[in-house]
Amino acid sequence: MPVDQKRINGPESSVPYNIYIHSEIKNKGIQPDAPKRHDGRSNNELRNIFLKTGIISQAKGSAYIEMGNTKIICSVFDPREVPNKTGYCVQGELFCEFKFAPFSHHKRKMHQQDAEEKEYSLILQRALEPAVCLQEFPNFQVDVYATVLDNGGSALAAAIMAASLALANAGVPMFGLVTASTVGIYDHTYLVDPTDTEETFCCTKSVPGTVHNHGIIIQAALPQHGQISEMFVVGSVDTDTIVHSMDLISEAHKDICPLLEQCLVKTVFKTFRPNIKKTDTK
Amino acid sequence: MREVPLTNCERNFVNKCIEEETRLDGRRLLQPRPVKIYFGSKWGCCMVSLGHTKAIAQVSCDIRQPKTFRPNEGTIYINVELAPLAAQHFESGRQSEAAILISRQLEKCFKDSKCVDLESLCIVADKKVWSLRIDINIINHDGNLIDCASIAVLAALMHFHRPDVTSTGEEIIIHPASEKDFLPLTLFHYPVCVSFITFENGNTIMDPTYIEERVGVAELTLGMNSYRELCSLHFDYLTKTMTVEDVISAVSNHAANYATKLVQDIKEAVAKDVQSRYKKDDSDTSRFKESIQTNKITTMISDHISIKLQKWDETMIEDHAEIENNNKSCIIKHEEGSAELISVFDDSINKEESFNSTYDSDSDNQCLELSNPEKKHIIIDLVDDSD
Amino acid sequence: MVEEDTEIDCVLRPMNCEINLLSRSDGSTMFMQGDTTIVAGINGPMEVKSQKMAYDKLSIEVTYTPLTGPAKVDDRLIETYIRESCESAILVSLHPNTMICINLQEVQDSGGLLACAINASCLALINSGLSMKFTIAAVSCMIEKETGKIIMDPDNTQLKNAKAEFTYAFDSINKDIVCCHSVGRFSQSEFLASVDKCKQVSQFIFDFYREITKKYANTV
Amino acid sequence: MDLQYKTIHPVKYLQDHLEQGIRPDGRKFLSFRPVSVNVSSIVQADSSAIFKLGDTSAVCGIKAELATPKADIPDHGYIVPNVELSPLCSPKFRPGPPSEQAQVLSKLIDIVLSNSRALDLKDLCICKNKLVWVLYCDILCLNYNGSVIDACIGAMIAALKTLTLPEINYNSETGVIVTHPENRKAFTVRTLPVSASFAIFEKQLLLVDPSDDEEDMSSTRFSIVMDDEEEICYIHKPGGIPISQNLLCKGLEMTKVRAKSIRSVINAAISTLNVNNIETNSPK
Repeated sequence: MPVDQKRINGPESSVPYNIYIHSEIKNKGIQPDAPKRHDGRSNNELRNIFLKTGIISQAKGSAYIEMGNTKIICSVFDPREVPNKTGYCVQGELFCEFKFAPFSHHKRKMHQQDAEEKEYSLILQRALEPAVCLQEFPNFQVDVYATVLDNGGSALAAAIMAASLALANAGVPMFGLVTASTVGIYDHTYLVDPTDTEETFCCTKSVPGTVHNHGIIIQAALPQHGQISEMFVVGSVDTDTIVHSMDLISEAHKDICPLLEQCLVKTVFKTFRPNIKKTDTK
Repeated sequence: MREVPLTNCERNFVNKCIEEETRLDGRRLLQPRPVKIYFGSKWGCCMVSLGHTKAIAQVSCDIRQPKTFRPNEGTIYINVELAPLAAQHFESGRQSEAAILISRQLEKCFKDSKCVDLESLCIVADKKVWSLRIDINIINHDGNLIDCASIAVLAALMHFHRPDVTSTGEEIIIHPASEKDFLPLTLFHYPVCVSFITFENGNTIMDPTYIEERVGVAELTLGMNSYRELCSLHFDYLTKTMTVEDVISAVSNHAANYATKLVQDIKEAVAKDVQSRYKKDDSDTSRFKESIQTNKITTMISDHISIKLQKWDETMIEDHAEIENNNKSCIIKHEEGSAELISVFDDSINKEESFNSTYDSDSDNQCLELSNPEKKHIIIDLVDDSD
Repeated sequence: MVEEDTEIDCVLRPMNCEINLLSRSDGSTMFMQGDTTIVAGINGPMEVKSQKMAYDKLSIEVTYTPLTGPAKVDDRLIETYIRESCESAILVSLHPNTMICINLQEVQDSGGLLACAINASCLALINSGLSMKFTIAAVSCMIEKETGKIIMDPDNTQLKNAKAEFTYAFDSINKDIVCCHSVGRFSQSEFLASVDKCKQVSQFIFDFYREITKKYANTV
Repeated sequence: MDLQYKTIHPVKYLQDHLEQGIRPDGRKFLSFRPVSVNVSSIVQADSSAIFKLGDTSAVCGIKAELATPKADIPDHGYIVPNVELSPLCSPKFRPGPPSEQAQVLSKLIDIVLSNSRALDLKDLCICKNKLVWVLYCDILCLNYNGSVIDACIGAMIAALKTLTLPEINYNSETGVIVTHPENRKAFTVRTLPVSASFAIFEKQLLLVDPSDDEEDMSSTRFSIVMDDEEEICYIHKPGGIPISQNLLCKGLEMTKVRAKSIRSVINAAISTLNVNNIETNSPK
């Protein structure tokens, strides 16, 4: 690999220390039959969600989301002309960039976008596009940047929600809000909103022949219209499982959507009555 | 910036000159420009000028792991840099096609012809070998970059001395110059490149200048060593319209003679500089300073300047201690490993604003508390709730 | 640190230069301070790429090429210093919508490279005939580790026992500080003392500029 | 009305404010923005810190890895600071390789680290010639609103100060490496360098802690980095209009006061964390 001349470089190769941890000390993954999950949730439970808009003053719109340990920051900028484009385009474009911060992952991420991040960028774009009134800004593109500061699982779903909030915060015309959620499947266990360890467990730990169903389903939807905007499946799952997990996900969407709405309402209140909270700030 | 196109006037003029067997700078067709070599104070650094074309070469070395298929050989890497300094149409940053072409030709000439004894660069087989890196920077482009670069590479390689190492099984010790004298590289033979350009009328010239390179229709570069052996050959039609008669046989003899003479000159120059270094004699070497001619109107040579400075007087500085320190501030600690510094102004308006912008109260948060409704969230800006 | 006598002797390394040595640049110089050598070339004012265009002033592009190895992050810092320093000296509003390129090549480094690079680019600018508000002269100095003495224009061997190293550039009119770069830790009084000394020394570099320009301007 | 004026005539907007002796964000010329520091909030990083300077915010995460040392300095570890000015933080930046500005910023941070000698690279040595720590300090700017270097240095120093490294056993005979993740040892940071930025306008008007707009329209800028003992670690003035020595002195005095308060904020943030950790860790 050629050396990146635009950064300060360390040694040619280095290894994370985690690989030398004694295997007995490493936690033994997930017991599928246990009544409670590692963090004390039941299988259908979502983690706490914290949302905040307007966190980046330099951006047109921005949002910050926290789901358990997952922390994502997202910003949206003014529409600008699509670069290197000849001819008129009736619809505007969304440009999405999804990035893991180098320190956000169990294993250090490289600075350049890797294949996974590029794929996620594309999914993010496809999940958001149906919700944005693209015909409102022909020949222009809106840039959406999402950065994962800390990956505690379900990062893509969280990024989709943060991005949709940021778009709304930026005043980009939209048909509705986009919510997204993740289900991890292992055999007959459905883990809603999995953490990163659960995600890796669902993706990799399958002994051939013993378990048929394992994988992750991410679904983005416009719950206000009852529409699905993007669906992303990894692993091998049969159709019944998909149907069942769809039910789970739509339940989750119903829970999440009011939160996004509330958050936006708060933002609006704050804009018009900025003095309202002065009394209760100490 | 794009290269300025050549005018028809210039083209016709150059073509006509060549037809009449004269050249713009008054040379004969097969006469090269004068070569000057200056060495720097470090080993393996030299500046070569071939007429107005100027190049700087520097050889450096470090210890690396060898390639797996050649475990007992050192490595050579040749890098040619065509910066905008040489000519404005070169771009900095990425390697242009021209730079790749030159470095490939040099690689053929020096690396593939095995002129450097790579086995002597091995320290511990399969573990540690010397890796040579030759950087060639062109500083002025007046045609025939390849010849100039090859002279610079050869001179730099002959001049270069590497530190001595001792291997004690596991560890290796690199000796600084004060402990053990540096060692020169072993060269098996001494190749240089000689270039020719053929014109529309069939005349071939040696050592073309920039304008001649642009008018010519075919170029030929021969890598020759002092034993009249061919190390590399590059032939290219610059325009697709002409067929050129057999130039190679016509000029190769001349090239070989010139190469022998050139290598002899380089050897002498290197030997002179190296000898004077061994004698620790600074008077008679072609250092960079020597490239500046004393009598020219555009040059200036000065000697050490001795200066008497006024003593620095501490009282000169006005006392700035009276900087008004009225920005009182207080530190607020929050539970989750965070703290804030907030200025307390006398001005009440400012106070409210500053509070509002930095501190958002808990009422901003919306928490979906399915699992643990009792848990209280204290969230300040970006705060974690991990533990 | 403060010595008893009112005058302190110091020695600058010999400055040598050749201007107009490159045939392909509009202004060029090879500048040596002791063994530290820089070749600088100026091209322009000329057409500018659209993304870098400034409608109200001349834009300046600096390329610095190190002697060995590929371009690194370090070189970008030198480029920034030179670009911003030269921008203050050149009358940028005289040439709107155009750019100049300042190209620098390190030839040899034996201490005080940044100062040498700034001086070389200033001399090349003078040679290129661009209108300037003032000229700039950069001076480097160091503080010796044991004695705390300030040594002007140190070379590599002296720098080995340096506690701190400074590079300052001054303008020719008020002798105010144009740019400032430091290496190592030092106290405030050491800093002020070094500024003061370098300020006095800068006059000799301005004199050198004047000498060389006088020499060839007579025949032009 | 205010906003339109600003968009149409940004230079005059700022000048009008400055003539009235106040800055567009309501600060006086010599007042700094409020600071907030948060440490160890990122779970996946070995240590992390978020540093906010008014709107400007930077997050630094440190990942520690193992590598073999360089042959010429076999007992030195590596520290690799990199600043990312991603397009997320300001419309000024575009996706792609780091801009020149980001490269310069990374280099400045690197210089400050080595100048201040805040950490001894020998502390990162596990086994001479064989195994050392590499600290990848990645600093991500989240909101680019001026004086970013101050925020970056603040975030990095706070992160380094809270860094703990697991115990590593290296068997030099067999070359076997074993990590003990439960025994984490704190890493010594010898000093806390703090940076302060200044902008100068015409007629030698000094503004401290400039915002992005102020930086853009200023005639020159400089930054001063100072450590615990009030020794100067770095003075960075890349160019711009010449300024008198007196202004630099004024900057130095201001930095002294500022550095003290920022150090106490960082220490305060860390102190709250430690108390918290002990409380939460003891039941486990």
